[in-house]
Amino acid sequence: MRLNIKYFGLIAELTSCSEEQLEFEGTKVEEVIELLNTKYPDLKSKDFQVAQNREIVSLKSPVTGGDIALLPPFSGG
Amino acid sequence: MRLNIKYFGLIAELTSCSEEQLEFEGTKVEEVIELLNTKYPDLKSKDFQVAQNREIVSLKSPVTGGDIALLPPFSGG
Amino acid sequence: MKDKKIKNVFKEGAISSEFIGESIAKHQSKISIGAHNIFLGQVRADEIDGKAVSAIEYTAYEDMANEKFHEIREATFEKFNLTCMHIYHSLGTVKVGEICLFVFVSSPRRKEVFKALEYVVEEIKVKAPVFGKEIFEDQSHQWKVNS
Amino acid sequence: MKDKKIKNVFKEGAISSEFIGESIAKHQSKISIGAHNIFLGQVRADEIDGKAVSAIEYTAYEDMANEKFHEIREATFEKFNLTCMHIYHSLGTVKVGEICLFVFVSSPRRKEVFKALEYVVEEIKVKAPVFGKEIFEDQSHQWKVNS
Repeated sequence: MRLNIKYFGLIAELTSCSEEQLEFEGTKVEEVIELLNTKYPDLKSKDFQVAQNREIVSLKSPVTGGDIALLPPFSGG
Repeated sequence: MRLNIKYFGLIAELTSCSEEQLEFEGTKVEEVIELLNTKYPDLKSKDFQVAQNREIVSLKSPVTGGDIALLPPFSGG
Repeated sequence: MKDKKIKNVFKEGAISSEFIGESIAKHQSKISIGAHNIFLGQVRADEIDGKAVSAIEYTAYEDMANEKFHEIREATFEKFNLTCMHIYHSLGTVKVGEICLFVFVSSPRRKEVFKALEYVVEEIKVKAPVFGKEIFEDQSHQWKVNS
Repeated sequence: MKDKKIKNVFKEGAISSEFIGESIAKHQSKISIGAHNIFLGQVRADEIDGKAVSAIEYTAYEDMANEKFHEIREATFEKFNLTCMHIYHSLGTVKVGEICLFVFVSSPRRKEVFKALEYVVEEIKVKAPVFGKEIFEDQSHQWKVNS
């Protein structure tokens, strides 16, 4: 399936990209992250949460398609 | 000694007066209140605190002269 | 910043939203501040025995009240890490919907302002000799009691 | 008043004191309100390794953040007896001394506003995907971490 990957804050800085499309064959969120770790090796050392279609999900969650966002620690306000 | 008696809020309404001078011979705050109760019989049924020179005092406190204020329940803010 | 001088907290009539906005603007030069917390008391159209309050007329034992406001201010600076604090209370007539109390605290950190603001407002309610007369639409009145 | 529509909480740049004053003024027609409580986040000139912060540049996952703000709003109306609530957050550059977060809650009673405001602000810090980049005087930067 085709995923839309979004990057924010210091993660977007690291990927030099705010959004990209990815063809994905697996089933779980952690597999998406593994793919991205291969593409962006510096990602491994970073602390982030993953949101799927604007809800925080765990790495074990199934990928349902749509938007996957990598969110570094929030610092609003 | 000469006391300056101040009335506020619903107490001032009851006495129809905001401030008056009183010649006082006794020693304790409760004696001042007794005098005022005689002058304003409706005072007995009212809830108030007494301040002497801008500090809340108990009825048993000694009268030191200056300002005695009768303060109904506070309702600022 | 502590201030040993006893300030006059009272303002004649309602406290305007422009005055509050200007107070906020004045703090933009205080660059160690990270959080402000503002409490505003507004006159409510309470209905009592079928009659609605149309205004509150405030009187105070002004000298004593200003001393008490000063003591509250000093105690609050002792207890909490604040950069500054401002208190304004109306005297005279304040109509329904208008603001009668404005308390403004600022600190480098947000946790401090929440605790400090509630402390200040509760202390004012208990310790400041201020008296509100609730005026009804028909010009009758009753003396307000804080809850 | 509950509002089911998802609002846009974000404003480009700093939140002005005039805007805050006008928001307060708009509430004078809501005559069941007795207490307002306002939180303002202001950009602080923190010093880190000898360099002072001169501005914060905010970005956000806007769609998700607006949904989270909406959920926080709904949960707050469930928990507390509020008449209304407004939240505004800056995007883009906000300079030191300027305001980046404005949270405004109103209720008939003061006890409610204190609890509600602190709840909303803490929820925003934890749940809203907003990212602050601290810009130093020499144009270097670091990513802000909430404490």
